[in-house]
Amino acid sequence: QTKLTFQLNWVAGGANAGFAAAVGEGYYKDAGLDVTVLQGNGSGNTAQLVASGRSQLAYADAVTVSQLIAKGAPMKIVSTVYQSNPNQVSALKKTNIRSPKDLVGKKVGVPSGSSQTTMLPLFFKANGLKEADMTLINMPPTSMVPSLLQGQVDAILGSMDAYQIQLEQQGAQTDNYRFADYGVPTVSTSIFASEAFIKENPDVLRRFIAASLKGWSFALDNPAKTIQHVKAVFPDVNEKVAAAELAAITPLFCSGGAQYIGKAEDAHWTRTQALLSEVKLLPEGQDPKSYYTNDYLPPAAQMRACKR
Amino acid sequence: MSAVPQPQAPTGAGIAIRKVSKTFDEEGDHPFLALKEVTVDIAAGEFISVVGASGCGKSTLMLMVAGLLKRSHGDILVGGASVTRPITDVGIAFQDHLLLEFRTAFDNVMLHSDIRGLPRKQVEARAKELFEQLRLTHAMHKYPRQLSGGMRQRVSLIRTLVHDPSVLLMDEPFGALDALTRLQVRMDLETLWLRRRPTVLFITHSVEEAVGLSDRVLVMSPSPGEVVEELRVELPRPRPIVLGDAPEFSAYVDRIHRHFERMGVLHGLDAPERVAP
Amino acid sequence: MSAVPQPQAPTGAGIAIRKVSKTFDEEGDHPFLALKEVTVDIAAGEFISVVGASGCGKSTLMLMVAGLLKRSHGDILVGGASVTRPITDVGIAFQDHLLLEFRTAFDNVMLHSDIRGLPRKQVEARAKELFEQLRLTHAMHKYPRQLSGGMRQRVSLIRTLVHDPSVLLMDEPFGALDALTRLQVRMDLETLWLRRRPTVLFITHSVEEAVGLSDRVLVMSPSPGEVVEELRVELPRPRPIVLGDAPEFSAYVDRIHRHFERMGVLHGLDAPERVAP
Amino acid sequence: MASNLTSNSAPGLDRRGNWEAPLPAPSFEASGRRPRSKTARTLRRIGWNLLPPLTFAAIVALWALAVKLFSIPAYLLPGPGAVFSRVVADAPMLWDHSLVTLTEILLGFGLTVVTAIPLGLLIALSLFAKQILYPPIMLLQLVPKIAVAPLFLVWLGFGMESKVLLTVLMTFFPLLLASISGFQILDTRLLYLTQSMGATRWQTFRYLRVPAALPVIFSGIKTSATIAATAAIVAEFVGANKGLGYVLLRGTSTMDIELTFAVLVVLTFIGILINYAVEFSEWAMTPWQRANNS
Amino acid sequence: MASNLTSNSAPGLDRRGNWEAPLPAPSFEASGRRPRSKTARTLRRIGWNLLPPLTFAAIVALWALAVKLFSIPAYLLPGPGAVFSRVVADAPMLWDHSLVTLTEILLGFGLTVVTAIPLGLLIALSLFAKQILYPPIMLLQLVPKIAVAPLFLVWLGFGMESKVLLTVLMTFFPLLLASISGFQILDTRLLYLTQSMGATRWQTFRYLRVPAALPVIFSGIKTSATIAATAAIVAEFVGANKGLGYVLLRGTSTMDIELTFAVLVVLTFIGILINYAVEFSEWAMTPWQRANNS
Ligand SMILES: Nc1ncnc2c1ncn2[C@@H]1O[C@H](COP(=O)(O)OP(=O)(O)OP(=O)(O)O)[C@@H](O)[C@H]1O
Ligand SMILES: Nc1ncnc2c1ncn2[C@@H]1O[C@H](COP(=O)(O)OP(=O)(O)OP(=O)(O)O)[C@@H](O)[C@H]1O
Ligand SMILES: [Mg+2]
Ligand SMILES: [Mg+2]
Repeated sequence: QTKLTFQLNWVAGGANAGFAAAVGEGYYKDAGLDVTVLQGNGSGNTAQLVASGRSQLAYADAVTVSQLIAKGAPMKIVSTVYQSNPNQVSALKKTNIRSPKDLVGKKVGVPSGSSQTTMLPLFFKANGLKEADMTLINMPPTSMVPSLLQGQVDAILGSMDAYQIQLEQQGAQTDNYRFADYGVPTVSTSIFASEAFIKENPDVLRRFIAASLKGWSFALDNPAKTIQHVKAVFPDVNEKVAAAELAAITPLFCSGGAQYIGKAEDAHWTRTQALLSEVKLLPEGQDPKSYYTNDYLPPAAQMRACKR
Repeated sequence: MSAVPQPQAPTGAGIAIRKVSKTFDEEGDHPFLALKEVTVDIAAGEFISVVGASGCGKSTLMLMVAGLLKRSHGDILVGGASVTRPITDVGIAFQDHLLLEFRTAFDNVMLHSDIRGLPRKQVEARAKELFEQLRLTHAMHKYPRQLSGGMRQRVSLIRTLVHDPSVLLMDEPFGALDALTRLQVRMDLETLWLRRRPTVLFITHSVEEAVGLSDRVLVMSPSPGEVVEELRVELPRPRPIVLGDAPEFSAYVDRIHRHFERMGVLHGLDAPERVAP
Repeated sequence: MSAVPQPQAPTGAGIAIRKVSKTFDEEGDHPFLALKEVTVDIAAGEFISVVGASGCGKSTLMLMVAGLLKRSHGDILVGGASVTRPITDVGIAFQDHLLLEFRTAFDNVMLHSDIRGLPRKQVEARAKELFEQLRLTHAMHKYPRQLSGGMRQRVSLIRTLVHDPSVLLMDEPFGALDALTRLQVRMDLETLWLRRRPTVLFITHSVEEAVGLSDRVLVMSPSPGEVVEELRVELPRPRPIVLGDAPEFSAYVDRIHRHFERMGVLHGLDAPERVAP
Repeated sequence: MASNLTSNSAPGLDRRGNWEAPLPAPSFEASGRRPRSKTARTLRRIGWNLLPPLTFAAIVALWALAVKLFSIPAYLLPGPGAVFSRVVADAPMLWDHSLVTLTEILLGFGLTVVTAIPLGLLIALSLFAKQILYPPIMLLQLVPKIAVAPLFLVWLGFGMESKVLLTVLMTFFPLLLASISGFQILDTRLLYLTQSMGATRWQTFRYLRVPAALPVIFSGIKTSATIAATAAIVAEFVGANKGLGYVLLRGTSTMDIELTFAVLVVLTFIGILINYAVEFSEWAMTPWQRANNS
Repeated sequence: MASNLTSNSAPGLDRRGNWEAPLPAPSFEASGRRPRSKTARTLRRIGWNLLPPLTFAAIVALWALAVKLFSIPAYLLPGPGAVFSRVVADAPMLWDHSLVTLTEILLGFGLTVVTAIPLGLLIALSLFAKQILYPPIMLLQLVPKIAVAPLFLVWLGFGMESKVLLTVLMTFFPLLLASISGFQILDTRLLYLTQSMGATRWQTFRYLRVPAALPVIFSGIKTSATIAATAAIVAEFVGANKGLGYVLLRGTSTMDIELTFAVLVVLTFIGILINYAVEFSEWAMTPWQRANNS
């Protein structure tokens, strides 16, 4: 058994349930791996942990990881789980926002300082809007849902795996406009590793990715069982919320023109680089190939294909 | 200050102390009776001295007259009104000087002007006069901790007198002064008293000083303090600075000394050499 | 304490003060010369008193002898060694008592045991004896702010004496005491001195006290302090408690008083009534 | 809450032992000054000590009332009833996490106490030490800890050490400053005493400087102690899988606002406990401040 | 940094004006005590005042050296050169945001000063006020502000008010506690003085209590002042589109670590300025502490 620690992007829940499934279903064990899954505290933190050599193998938002890679951090993305960012604009049904165009003249709450907010101009551009068309209100992430419910804002820049679920839990009916569907699909949460690790343990890495993707595949097919695994590995988890999260992210696995679960196509990467360098989230002129490698993915035959 | 003035009509207020007792820590576990049923009547413009053993309650009595300490029993009237709060037309020389360490000597005196709202110019002029009289002009702008013990006491004296109060309460005001300064200040005090005739309550350890200065001397018993004798001093005013061996004077002093001796026996007297020749 | 002991061989250390000057705020903008070229030799076991006008530099001199204040010029030797740090085989009575407000009277005295590491039992016994002698037994466990001025001074005195030091430096140790207690304590001090013969430097404002207690009296000029006279007192020991009118005694006292008078003219003397009859 | 330890005098009577000039003092007349009976005094004292808990109860009542009256939705502010039942329901889980946080607080705060007070002395005593040491310490204080905490964790790891260290960093400065000013208010003439007894530096520190500075140092300790709880929470925010900060973060990130408030209640409780302990230490260590004055 | 204002004595000489027992004091002998010339003194004073900037320079040098020596990659810790040139490059932007943050700091801190000091007096004076007011204030202090800040903003809006209020909340307690202990160290007998002069409460406050408490209060002001900068940043973290906190958050969320450090440098600079101002006020307001002792 090879001992491994795997650093998550965030606290355990539905959004990273596939890894708990791999643990619970024994996929890692079968692959000769003894994996400890650690909870994280934001993609930024996790990315820096790998960059500084404190962690070798981790799970975080591809954009964040790419930013550090572009600055010279020796690491690479090896498998992409979310093919698109989970960002979306959410509005209460009763406010009658039927399309992004209806946002004109409205108040929109955005999480202050986050990279989501930085991507908002792309969404506007793709939908023929301008920032000046509406009032943007910066607010703390935790205030967004209450503000929408209270009517202090008409819409929020939210995400499928967090705010939407919280809104639904409060019994709110919402209209949602996903970045993925409205012209801004960018590569999102991915498994990545330090180059040293990749070089020294190519075989371990291969086995890990294969087992993890199997876990995700299992999660897609058996959400209820998966949540039980999550609860077993991380007893603090709230099962109801986790189940809702898992359900919410399901559409992301095959968005962005993906052919296989766990693999972002080169074209998708190129588009992402083009989009994000426009808003300076990624440096201009960077070769997208420098961010990732698909060399450690299982052979196509062993990967779960996306149904078209 | 040139010629010694003749006695004037009193300007001060009379003080009536009626069966006043003081118990410290009254509601606590160790109540301590410091003063027991003290009754004294001080006429307006009278100069009265209090002598008594250390710890007998002299300072306590003075603070109660000033309305600064609550009495446990009895009543105190100043100018006919019961004292229920600190009286203010008063100059107090506290035993510990109580100079504000964050003010210079001069500014300590000028506190009167700041708080009472007295015209600054006038207080300043009087203060400078007193500083000169007490030979402190050179130390006017020093902070208390840069002064010697006696200098601090003199600054405190100036603060007591600068606003010409009609009642003077003085707790050993000359204790830290050298013999000569002491005589000088004593004379200055008598002159001032003769001029303005404030009511004076004067606490001292020097029996000579008490007799030399006052109309009446109160002798207190050791703790708990009671008034055991009131001695009227019938010497003419103004009095000579050094009364020394004047026989009437010595008689008064001896009488008080005898009181003291009756109250506390000196130990170690068994050695014959100890008795004066 | 029963019979008065006869003079013993001195146990104290001699003190040599050589051309010592003190300037406060020496490097600052307002340097102040407080003491000017003072030279005194104190023999081992001698009892020496210092008198002088308030602010002339007596306390400053004492602190420099104790090694607590840096001198500006000159040299001080205690027991033959130049003072470069605080001397420790010493009992000091400070003018301001310097009681620690966070310790009871008794614990203030016991500080010696805590710091010097003296056997606690022994110091405790001696302390209790002194508390009794100074009539403070009832106040032993009070905090300083619960004591009267005189009581605080007596506690400070006990602390000065409790460890039987071979050098005693006392800055107006009886200033806040009443006449009787003063006599008592003075007698106790002489007895102690005769028993153990420490070297004593005694600062006082009472010329009578100085003459009554000491082998030699130093008279200092007003600020900046200089020694203007050294007077050897040749009275036999032990001395009577009240020397009062003994002619040799009066002669000494008068001589010192004349010094004082020469140094500072009493003002307000123009009124003829002011002169003693 | 904890302040009743320091207050054995009667209510209404202030600790000055005398009164401010413009105050009417009705109970001043001798007639009104009969000493009260022992039982009456005991009753008064009990009532007096009940004041802080009553204040606390009043706050909770107000909270409940506000939620009812303005029908505040539960996602904004749950009522005290809901929060307390959540505390009870999750008690074992909260207990486990509390222990972790409490350990961090105690270790961090303890480290602060044993380092800040001596350093405060050093800086108070030596201008040279002040000129050299004070600037870098101030720099450390000025940098917002929450901003650098992530970097900090990346450099130092996710163990308990990093949380303890962050707690020290956040609590150090208030205590240091209080210590400096506490040691500086010493009447320097009192040093004459210890010096002429040949006291070592340590003895002077123990018998003179510390007791004289205690009242002020304790104000610093109280400030630091209350900050310590927040500091540990913040440290756990940035990276932890254990501790109340982690639970809090989980609560806010899943909009489980009842959990959030349950954690806040537990935290407050811990804070009150710590404060109680500090006030008790102060009471026990400064007997002279208790001696009645009037 | 700012401490040079309070230190006009020579280096090496501590402010006690006398010396600790076990210290050898070579310059003690009369021979070595010749007063120095005026120019020599001036030179010494200048050298003395250069110490803090030199310490600062040393820290920056150490930082640069560490980055070089251990070849720390720029995405973990950029060198001072890179950071300073970023500060220069973004100067206009940083300046604008600094003004916003500075306003918040000054307003919030100002509000704290004018409320905490009187309240400290009230609590120091009246045990009753303490029993009633202290518990809720302590509760407020115990709740981690960062945890409740978001709720807080939902209730109170997103304007500058909420930032100022948060700053007040975070800086209030340290100053309050320092004020309480500052007012309590007053020798209560000094009140006899003002009372017998018929002083109003305000006069007693102004002429006696405040000056006597100033040295301790200033330690609280310094603590609060340094916290104020952090507080404003934290307030901006939770919701703002202006201010250094916002820029900082943008820097960390876009992994622009140079920007993050540039903001930290600006913040430190602001903090030093504030500290300077506070130390100067203390120096100016407590002339008696300057008077030389020895
Ligand atoms: N605040 C206090 N608390 C408790 N006891 C006190 C307090 N103040 C004074 N006492 C006690 O009351 C008694 C009288 O004290 P007071 O200061 O009036 O004496 P005194 O006559 O002025 O003595 P002295 O001549 O020494 O100044 C003393 O025994 C003292 O211990
Ligand atoms: N720390 C200080 N800073 C500046 N000047 C001082 C300081 N201490 C004392 N002085 C000055 O030195 C002179 C002598 O003071 P000292 O205390 O020695 O007088 P003293 O003879 O003891 O007087 P007293 O009999 O009044 O106690 C005084 O003029 C005083 O103002
Ligand atoms: Mg008295
Ligand atoms: Mg003196």
